[in-house]
Amino acid sequence: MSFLQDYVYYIGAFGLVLIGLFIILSRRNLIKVIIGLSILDTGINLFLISVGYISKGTAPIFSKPGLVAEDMVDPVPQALVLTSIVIGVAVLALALALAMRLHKLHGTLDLRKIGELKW
Amino acid sequence: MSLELLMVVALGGSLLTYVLGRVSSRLRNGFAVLVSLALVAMVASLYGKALHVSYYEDFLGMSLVLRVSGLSWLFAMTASTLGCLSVVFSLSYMKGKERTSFYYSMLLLVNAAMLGVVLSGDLLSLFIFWEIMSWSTFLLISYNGGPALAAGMKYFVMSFVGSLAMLAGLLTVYGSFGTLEFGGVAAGMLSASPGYILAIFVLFGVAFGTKNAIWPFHAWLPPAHSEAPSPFSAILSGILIKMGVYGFLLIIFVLVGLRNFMALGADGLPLHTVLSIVGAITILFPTFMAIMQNDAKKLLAWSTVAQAGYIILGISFGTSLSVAGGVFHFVNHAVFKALLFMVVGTVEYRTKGVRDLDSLGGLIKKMPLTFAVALIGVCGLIGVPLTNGFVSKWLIYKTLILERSPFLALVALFGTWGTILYSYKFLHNIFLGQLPEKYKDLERAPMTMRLPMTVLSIVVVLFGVLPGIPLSVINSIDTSFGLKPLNVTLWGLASDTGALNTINILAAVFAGLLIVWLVLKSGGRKVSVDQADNYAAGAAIPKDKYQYSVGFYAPLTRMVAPYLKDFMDSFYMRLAGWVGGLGSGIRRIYTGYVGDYAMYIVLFLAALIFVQLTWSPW
Amino acid sequence: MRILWLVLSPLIALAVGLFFLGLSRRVMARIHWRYGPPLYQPLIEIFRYFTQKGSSHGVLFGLGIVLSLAGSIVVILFLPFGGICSMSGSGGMLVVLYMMLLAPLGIALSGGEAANPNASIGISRKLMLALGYELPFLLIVLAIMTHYDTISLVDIVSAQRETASAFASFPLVLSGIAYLLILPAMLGMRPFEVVHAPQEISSGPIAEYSGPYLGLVTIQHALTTFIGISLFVNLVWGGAGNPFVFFLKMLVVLAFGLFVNAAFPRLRVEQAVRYLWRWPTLIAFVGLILVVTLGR
Amino acid sequence: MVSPVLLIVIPLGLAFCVPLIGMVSKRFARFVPVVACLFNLVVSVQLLPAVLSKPIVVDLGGFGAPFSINLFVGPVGILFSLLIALAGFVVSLYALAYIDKGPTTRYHTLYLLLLVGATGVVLTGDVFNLFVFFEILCISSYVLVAYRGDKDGVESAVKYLIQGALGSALLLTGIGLLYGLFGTLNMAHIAVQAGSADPIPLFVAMALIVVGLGVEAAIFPLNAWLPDAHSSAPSSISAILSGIAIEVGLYAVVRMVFTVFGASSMLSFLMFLGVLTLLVGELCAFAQSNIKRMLAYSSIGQIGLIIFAIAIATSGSITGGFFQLVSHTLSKALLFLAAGYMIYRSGSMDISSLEGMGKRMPLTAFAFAVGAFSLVGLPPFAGFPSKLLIIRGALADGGALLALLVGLVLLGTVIEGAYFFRVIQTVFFKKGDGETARCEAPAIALVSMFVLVALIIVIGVYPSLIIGVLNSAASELLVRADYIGRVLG
Repeated sequence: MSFLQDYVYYIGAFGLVLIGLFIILSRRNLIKVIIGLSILDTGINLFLISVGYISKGTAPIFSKPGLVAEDMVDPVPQALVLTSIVIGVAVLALALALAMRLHKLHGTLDLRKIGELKW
Repeated sequence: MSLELLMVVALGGSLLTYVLGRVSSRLRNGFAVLVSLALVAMVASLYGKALHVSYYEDFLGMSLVLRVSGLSWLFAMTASTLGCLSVVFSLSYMKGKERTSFYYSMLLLVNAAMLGVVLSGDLLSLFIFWEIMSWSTFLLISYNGGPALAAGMKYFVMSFVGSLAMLAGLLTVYGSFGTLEFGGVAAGMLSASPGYILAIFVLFGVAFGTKNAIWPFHAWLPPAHSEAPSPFSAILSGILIKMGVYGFLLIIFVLVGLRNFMALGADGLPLHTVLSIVGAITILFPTFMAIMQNDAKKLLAWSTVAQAGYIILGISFGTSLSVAGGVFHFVNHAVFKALLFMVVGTVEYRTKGVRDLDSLGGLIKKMPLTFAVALIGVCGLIGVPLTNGFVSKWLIYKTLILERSPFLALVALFGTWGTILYSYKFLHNIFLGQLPEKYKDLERAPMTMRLPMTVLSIVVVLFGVLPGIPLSVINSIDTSFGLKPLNVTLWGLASDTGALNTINILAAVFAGLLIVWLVLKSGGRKVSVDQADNYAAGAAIPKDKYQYSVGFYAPLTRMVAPYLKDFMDSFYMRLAGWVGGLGSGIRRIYTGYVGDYAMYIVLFLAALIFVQLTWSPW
Repeated sequence: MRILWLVLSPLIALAVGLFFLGLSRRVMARIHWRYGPPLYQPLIEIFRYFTQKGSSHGVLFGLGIVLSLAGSIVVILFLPFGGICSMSGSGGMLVVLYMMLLAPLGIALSGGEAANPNASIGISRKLMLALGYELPFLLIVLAIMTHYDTISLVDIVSAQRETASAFASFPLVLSGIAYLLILPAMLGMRPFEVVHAPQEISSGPIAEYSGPYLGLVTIQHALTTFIGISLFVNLVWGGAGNPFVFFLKMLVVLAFGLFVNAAFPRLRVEQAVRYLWRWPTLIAFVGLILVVTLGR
Repeated sequence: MVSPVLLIVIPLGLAFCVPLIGMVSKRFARFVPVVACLFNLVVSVQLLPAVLSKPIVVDLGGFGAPFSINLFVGPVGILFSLLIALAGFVVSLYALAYIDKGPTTRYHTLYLLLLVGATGVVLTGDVFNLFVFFEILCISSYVLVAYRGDKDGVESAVKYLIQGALGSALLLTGIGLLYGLFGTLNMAHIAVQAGSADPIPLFVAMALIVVGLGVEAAIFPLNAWLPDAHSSAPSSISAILSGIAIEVGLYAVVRMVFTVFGASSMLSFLMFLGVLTLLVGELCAFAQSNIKRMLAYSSIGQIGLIIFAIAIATSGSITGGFFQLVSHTLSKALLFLAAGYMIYRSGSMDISSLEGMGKRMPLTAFAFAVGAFSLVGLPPFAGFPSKLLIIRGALADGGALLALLVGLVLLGTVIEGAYFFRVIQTVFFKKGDGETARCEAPAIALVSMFVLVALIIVIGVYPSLIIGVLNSAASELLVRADYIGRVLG
């Protein structure tokens, strides 16, 4: 059980990444693919967080007395995740905007049918 | 006279010609002629000198050198002279055509690049000028558009393959010897292993062979020569492809050294034998191809391939006689083939672009001088005694017999008979027979066309009667290669292995001519009659139909055509098709469906990790 | 002495050639059960031609035939005629091979200028036929030159006279046989008469000649016959020590040619070339290979 | 001395000024990228001598490495930032005339952001920072590809975005793994510890990062977005994408493999991959009838060549690879710029529609020819010394395998020559149908093209002008310890 406890975040992250990848690879609807990308991003963010997470750790604030550095959660991944979330949102927004445009121009969101550019 | 100045004049002249063409076409024409004349003078003044200057100290760590030797002087002289004559010839030929400034500037650039190739003192300069020569030639071949485009493409691709092989070769040389100067390379080659030398020779041989259009690499030449503008065809056939000959001479005698060269190859089949067999194939097959042609320039183009075979055959034996024969044949071929291409150019110019051998005829009545020079050129090509071609071919035959190669001699001599067939077809179908009605009012060639042709035809005869003049220059080249000097006299050769004396032949022929002419004179009255006043078994002569030129050698064609497949050419074309097909096939992986693309990414990653986990190669 | 021979040898050749022409007409007539013209008929005809008017088709028309005849004369100077050779040291067999080009080339140029398709057809046939017999001929010549290791005709003759004629020595006998097979083609006799084919293309290359021009053509014909036969005698039959024996040998060769001429019908040019490139070439080729392999 | 930080900060600031200026005057806003690029160019040139003598390391935030984000301005960085500034400058000049319709202000903002991202990637010494700049680069290029808002543009932008996002996700995962392994994001710090790490996770991290970056670097088979995006984008953007964006991706891959992971065992694989990329790119380009797709595939081929050269990992070949990179940036930018106006005038991207352009727009066509000649590697243009160096480097060690690969590379070059010369024939020697009126590109666009033409010829004739920078760049890549020492002190 302790295995699961230790690695539950990683398993979750891995699962999310796999789900995201599966959606991207198997769905042909653009919106679903974007959702897949989003899930993939979430999985990765979770992974980043869990890299720095210590079970029952505390916030890394030194001004509070009585806390030792070993119990603190690593703050760097959290900063990373913040940035990554921002970037993810930007990409997501852009993707959705493009999806709207695409739908207007092609009349469909089926990626298999949007294949004029090839070879 | 410094070599840098010469190259600056040559390259700068080409550039300035274009600029001046923007100002005034007359100014440009004058300037182009002036530059090419200046180049002739400058090259001529280099005679007998041995200069060696490093003009670019550090090009990526290699120094670039110009030098002049006897060999390079001969080639430079031929190149600049032909260049000059061709520019003069172009003056009327190109009148009224579009993009003339571009044409002249490229013509001069090709000229400059050729001078650069032969005056280079290291392999890198040689390569640089070689490439400049290649692409400027490509532009000129493509100049006419239409079928010329395919011809240009074929030329470029084959020539590019050749030059890349050369690049690989020269960089290998650099890798092993650390220098590209001829002297240093030659010194390094002395101690190199035979396998290494063979590899280098093959790499360079592909480049030189492609340029020289020897047999398996000949495919580009016929279309390129026939589609290029005629004055440029003259350069192309006369001197440009001979850069390959220069290359072979350079690598055999200067870089590798004759003794090393003769020792190359397997025991039973030495490399020089392979080379001479290739030369023989290059004589035989294109000769028959030339007989089949109906396009005047294509005929001459195939003939060029065949003559290149003679040159290679001469060089490959590596005796003083054979090398003299090969080099002399290069000079001669440059002269008479340029002359013949100019003849076609003149005909083309006057008949508004007709060079189909089936639809011309009788032009001797309208262009007697053009016919006369064509006749002289053809005689040189066949090698009729008292023209230059005879002497060089005699030297080659003599070698083949002395070296006991009767089969090669057979090919060479038989090739000469083939030459007669196509040469006569060339003369007959253009100049002899009935003059078609539509050419009744044809004018004779303009002055600027007659001048270069006359000069060249004089050279054909001069070198045929006094072969000692060029042979003494060639003899000094022979000597510089370390070969035994020939005993050259003004009239030919006075050697212990069989003499050649043109003065005897000259005297005999003149006496014969005189006697026969007197006999003819003594006969009855001669009246000139019109071409329509002919024997037609009593029937009226049908206009424009009393001519036999279509299918001139039809029976022979029927016989040999089934066996005469240019399978190398079709192989190259099929290869090009395959590459195109491969490209069209490979690009199908870009299916247009983004899911596939994502799959590629994921699969690639998975494969990387899988391979590492299973075999851990990294 | 040499000058004398220089002048005399063309005259001798002319005389012999004309005699051969007359003789062959006579012999052919007899084979046909006709009476035939007198032996000196060609001479009479030449004189007649030279007094008649000739029509010219241009400068080259005359020049070509002059060139052709001059070429033949020069070749004769290089040919040994029973121990007499006026120009032995100026290039040997190679020059002869080359000079032999001039005669057909001159006729071809002149005939082409005549603007008569019959002439053009004849020339085209002549050139193709020449390409046909030149292949075995070159094989033969090369075999002989390789065997005796010289390119000088005089040396070839003397070498044969010292040992045995080519016909009697082993590897060269094949060359000799091949030469015999192509000899009618080289002489332009039936079955290789398609070049002139009077009934078909009005004598081909010479269709347009008249007057003095025709006279020159006839002389040229005589000389060509002489050259063809004497070359054969010199190359494979050992030549001769004196002109008389040489003449007799030539006579025998001519008789052979006439026999073939009378016995065979005319071949089309394709058939002719095919024949020439088959058996004679094969035999000559085997001959050359034997010479090369055994010779060393 | 100016701080290298300005190279990123000033254009970034100016990028956000563009909309503000655009509110005042749209015409004025056009000049902002020109100014910004000129500034970067000047600063980079100024920094050059100092950097060559000693790389500059800037610690941001006051802490020393490895705790702070740092910029590492070595020869490689300065070389790239120079290239970016130069290409950016030329293309922004061109865009003054070329970008005349649509939301131009946004174009210029995004254009500057793209360049900032590129500069940031090449200057940063921090893995995550690299990721951020990389995202700036990618996102702005997604948008710019769709700039025209037409069918092709949007379609390719979407495809580009999906693949790019997937790549970024992999990259980020890899970075996370690295952090998990080493607890640091500083490249030099990672590099120090890379040798002692558990090989399996390390390899997975490297694979993730290389594949993630490889998408942008257009390594086969990760490059499917490239032909679509490069051909549908406005030509000025195609020029930047081909000339800068993929090179920056390539830089990132190379930096990771050489400096961060020091994975010399991967190099032979990369070499094969390079040759494969080269052949696939050239073969596909050979079969194209669309000029911009052809150029795009040719970029793939060139990238393959550069990867091949750098993966040989001798100082000569890396120098050659960088030289090829320079010449490719110049030539390919020139080709896209010239093709841009030819397409604009003829109204079609079909190669056959360029017939007669040699007469209608002689100067543009000339510029195109120079670009093509240089790319094929003919003297006296910049492509020649680069090909010479690469092949010299490859043949120097004399191995049979390398000789074989060189043969394949040369084969690719032949194919490249064939299709480029086919276009040149079409442009100059095919008789166009009817239309013969002169319609030369605008003066400012011509100026931008001829700046490139001049550079190509000058570098082709005097390669020693840049060879010094390239040599020290090569040694920066090769001598890993030097890099580590400079950053960690």
